[in-house]
Amino acid sequence: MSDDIYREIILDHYRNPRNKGKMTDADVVIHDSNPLCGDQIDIYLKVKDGDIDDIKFDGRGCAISQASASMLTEMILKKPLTLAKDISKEDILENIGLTNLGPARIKCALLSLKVLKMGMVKYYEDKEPVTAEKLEKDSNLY
Amino acid sequence: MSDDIYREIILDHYRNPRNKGKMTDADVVIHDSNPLCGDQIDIYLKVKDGDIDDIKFDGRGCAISQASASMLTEMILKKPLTLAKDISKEDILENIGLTNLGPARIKCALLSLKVLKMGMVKYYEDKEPVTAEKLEKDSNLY
Amino acid sequence: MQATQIEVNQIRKDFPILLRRINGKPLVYFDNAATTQKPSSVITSISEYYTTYNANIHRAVYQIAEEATNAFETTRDKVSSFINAHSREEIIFTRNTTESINLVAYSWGRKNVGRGDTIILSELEHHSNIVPWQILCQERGAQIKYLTIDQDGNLDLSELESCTSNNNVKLISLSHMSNAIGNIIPIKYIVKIAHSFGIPIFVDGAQSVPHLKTDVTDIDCDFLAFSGHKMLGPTGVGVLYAKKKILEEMNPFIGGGDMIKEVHKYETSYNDLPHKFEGGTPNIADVIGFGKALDYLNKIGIENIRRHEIELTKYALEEMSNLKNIQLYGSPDPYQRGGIISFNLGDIHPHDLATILNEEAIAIRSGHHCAQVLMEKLEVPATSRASFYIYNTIEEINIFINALHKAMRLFRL
Amino acid sequence: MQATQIEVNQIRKDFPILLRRINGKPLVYFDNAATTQKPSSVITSISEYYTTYNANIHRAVYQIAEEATNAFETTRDKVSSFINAHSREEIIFTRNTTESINLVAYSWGRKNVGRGDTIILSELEHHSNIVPWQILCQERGAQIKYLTIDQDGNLDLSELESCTSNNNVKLISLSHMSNAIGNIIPIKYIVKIAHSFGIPIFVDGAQSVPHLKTDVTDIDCDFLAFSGHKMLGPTGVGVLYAKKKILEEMNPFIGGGDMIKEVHKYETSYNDLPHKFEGGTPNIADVIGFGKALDYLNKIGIENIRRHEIELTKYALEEMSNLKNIQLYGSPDPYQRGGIISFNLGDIHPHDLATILNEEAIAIRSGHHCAQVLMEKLEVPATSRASFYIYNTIEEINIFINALHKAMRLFRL
Ligand SMILES: Cc1ncc(COP(=O)(O)O)c(C=O)c1O
Ligand SMILES: Cc1ncc(COP(=O)(O)O)c(C=O)c1O
Repeated sequence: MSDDIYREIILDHYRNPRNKGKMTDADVVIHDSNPLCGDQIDIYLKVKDGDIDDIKFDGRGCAISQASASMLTEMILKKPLTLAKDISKEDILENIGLTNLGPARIKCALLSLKVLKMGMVKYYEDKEPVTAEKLEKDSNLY
Repeated sequence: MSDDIYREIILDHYRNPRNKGKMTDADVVIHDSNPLCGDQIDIYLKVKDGDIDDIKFDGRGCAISQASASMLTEMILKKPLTLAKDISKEDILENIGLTNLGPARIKCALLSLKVLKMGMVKYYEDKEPVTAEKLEKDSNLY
Repeated sequence: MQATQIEVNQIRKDFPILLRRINGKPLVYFDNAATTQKPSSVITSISEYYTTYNANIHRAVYQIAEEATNAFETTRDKVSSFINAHSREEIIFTRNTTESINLVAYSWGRKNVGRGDTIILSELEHHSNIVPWQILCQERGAQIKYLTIDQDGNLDLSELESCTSNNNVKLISLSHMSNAIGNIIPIKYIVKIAHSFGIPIFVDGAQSVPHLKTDVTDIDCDFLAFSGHKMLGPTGVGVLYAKKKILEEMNPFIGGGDMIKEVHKYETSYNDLPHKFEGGTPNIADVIGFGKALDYLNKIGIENIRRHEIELTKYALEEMSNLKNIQLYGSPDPYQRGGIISFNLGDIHPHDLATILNEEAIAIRSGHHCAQVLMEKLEVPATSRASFYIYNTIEEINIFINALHKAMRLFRL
Repeated sequence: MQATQIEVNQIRKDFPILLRRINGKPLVYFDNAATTQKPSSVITSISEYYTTYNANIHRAVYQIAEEATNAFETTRDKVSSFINAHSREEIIFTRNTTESINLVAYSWGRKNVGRGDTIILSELEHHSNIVPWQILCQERGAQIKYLTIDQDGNLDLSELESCTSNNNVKLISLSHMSNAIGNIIPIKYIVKIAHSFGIPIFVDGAQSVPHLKTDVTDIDCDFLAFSGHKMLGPTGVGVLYAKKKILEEMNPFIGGGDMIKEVHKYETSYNDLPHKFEGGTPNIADVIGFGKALDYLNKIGIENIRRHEIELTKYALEEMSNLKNIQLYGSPDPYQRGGIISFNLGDIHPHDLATILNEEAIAIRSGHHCAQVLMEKLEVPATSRASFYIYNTIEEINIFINALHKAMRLFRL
């Protein structure tokens, strides 16, 4: 099974993460950590006309959390920020090709998505009150 | 076995306790309770030339604790106060005729002895510092 | 026989301790208000944990740790639905009711209670619902006020409004069912009044949750505490329920591993609910065992348990009231009380009575039942107490009544 | 073979979980610093309690309650002699090490630590020995000072005198053995220095008491905390040892049943030691089980356990240091450390390593080990940790080394 998990693509994103680093002029910066294992992710967002114009992530953690963050940034760049709320756990796990992770490791895979969703909420709360059009109430928000 | 415990003499001391009541001019008054069952005993002592000139007990509790207190007062009245430290658990249990009490009920039987011993210590500490002659260090003190 | 009636004989087979004999006689266990016995499913779940998947939880990725974490957290879900909480995050595991109350006295109390403030209790309370508030009030220069009770142990509700309308009242904390005399208080009504004055309410559910359907959403209490060991669960597990908003605003209580998000030398951020209040390695095995106890209770049905207890209590009260010299405490109405009967028999001291009953293999409690304030009110130093649960029977009550007759003979009553 | 040597194969038969298979392979349990496995005698004693004499303790006179009280209090005697305390009154049962530390931070700390005061910790501490003091210091306007460590994780003792000679130091609290890297500190020496300045010392013995002979009379520490679950005992039992004089002067912590002498409406007197600090129904079954764990440890002999662990640690360190890309933390001297090996393997993140090892049925811990201050110092976010106990073998270490090779292959190292 671990041959399954640690496929070439995961190791590649782990060792050569896309969109990794800090951003000095971000519109939103969000930090969160997984208290259970210590993984940390910062996400920086630059938003233009509701789209993610630029995204960077920074942080540390296992191959799964880092590769998953790296892949997530690729997936969302230049897309509407509100798309974040529509991305499901399953989307992420499928995207990184890991559908049979145990509950502890699933948290690693999903940390960056959680941070991105927090970032979306923060962006709209900072800029303007959350309106129904911009952000439908979605139980899937976190 | 309870036929054994609740013999006539115990019931007699329980219902007609000797030396029960308060004393207004006592030299020492000591109170203690058994936190585990709520039994309470006060002992009042009048001491003359080192002897217990008068003793009263007051309190509430089971037949065993009350009968045992009543018998103890009879046993010690007019005797030297320091005798208290020489009375052992076994003396009490034999005196009241109960040698096979369980650990919880033993505490009932011994509460008055504990209070008497505390009274002795208090008397000598109040009157004059405890000296080796008056009160040899005795591990059996409580 | 109703379809929903309890099959006591079937149930008794699930409790191995009922095979125990004392002085050659089968154990009659009537001390259920102190702690209940445990069904095999609970006992086995603990052995099973230790023999197949014992591991420290939450922070490990290997398989048995995931199994343990999963089993542990499943109990939280079960507790949450047992009391109909809004969310699993509102369920905090403690050691017992006592710790749950102290947690709130320390964390919520230190933040919200100050000089001149008042906390309202009642004369029915267990020491665990008095002492933590005394300590808090002493520290803060606040005070306690007691709602009084009448002859039958019922709360004087006429005092309630005048008490609570006082601006300084910061909390009302009441036991839903008295462990000493069994009286049940009209908690929903009291919550309503309290909330109409904006006062939060803490429910000590140690006796009620095991025996009465308890729905925190319906009752709308702000806090609820109870103990697993009084409802078929292992010793060492308590629960604190509190509304999420309140828990979020509370400071942590026990600091240490597992309740943190990030620790730095000079500052620390705390974990999300419920973990923020669960520092250190929890009582993993027993929390898992407690989950099995809840399964068992759900299977029997809490309403059926209540019905069974009312039946036992009715019968026992009838039989006991025929005894010469008996003094019965608490409400005479079996529907107004739990399966707890407190009494005194002539001048036989409760400890002596318990000793005599023990020879008949009957386990009852004697003493102040950790309710000395109530004992003072009733003007007795102690009472004897028989308390029932799902495995008790009418036949056992007959054995008990016979033993009371024996005690009267021994004491020449 | 020495007469005193540990018969591991014999011992392994006493631990039923070692028959567990994961992915078809026998479990290799190397997470003993988190919690240990339990021998059958401990597991059985818990079932036995629930199936034959389960009852609430201390306040009942019937037989099974006396049996339970007796068994519970016997464990206190066993703990007292296990650590060579002066008296059983110095042994307080808590849930775990974390609660023991918090008890002191609340009860002793609130009384003795004020504005401008200092508490000394070290960079090696577990979060449970940091967070309670941070909370205390924040509340009181006091501060924490950390003794620093060197490359190998050894305390810089040269700082000790200058730190402690400061008038404002109210307490030193140190872990005798680091749970994250295994280093053992010279606790007796430190106690001597601390006492020469009149400063009391708290020893976090969570890791040391299970593995090193611990004699509180000899060490002369003022407080000692440890957890039963890390020394073959059930979860849910911790110990606080403190000198009697100190305990007597401390205010109670958890208020409620059992810790009182008399409760009145507005004032309360507290019970004698140790009960003053044990409010509410304790974790009876598990305290009894913990007594069996101590019996087991005594039978094996703590010195033999230590010898066995040194042997395993020596072998593992040798084998591991041959691995390409390995980074080992802590003292290189197996006599200066416990059976805890913390490491990193190339750029494989510890969680990934633990996942890979889990497929070989090897349970190791990965992460910050509740020691983020230490991780910051070591400049790593996380490490992998293998930790040993009496039932581990050289063969298991070989399996572990092979699995490390497999991980390197998977990560193309
Ligand atoms: C050194 C040290 N201190 C404290 C603790 C906390 O122990 P517990 O989780 O049993 O409270 C641990 C256990 O991880 C430890 O290793
Ligand atoms: C009403 C009530 N409150 C609190 C408690 C304390 O419960 P525990 O000892 O489990 O903390 C009890 C149990 O005796 C009780 O009956």
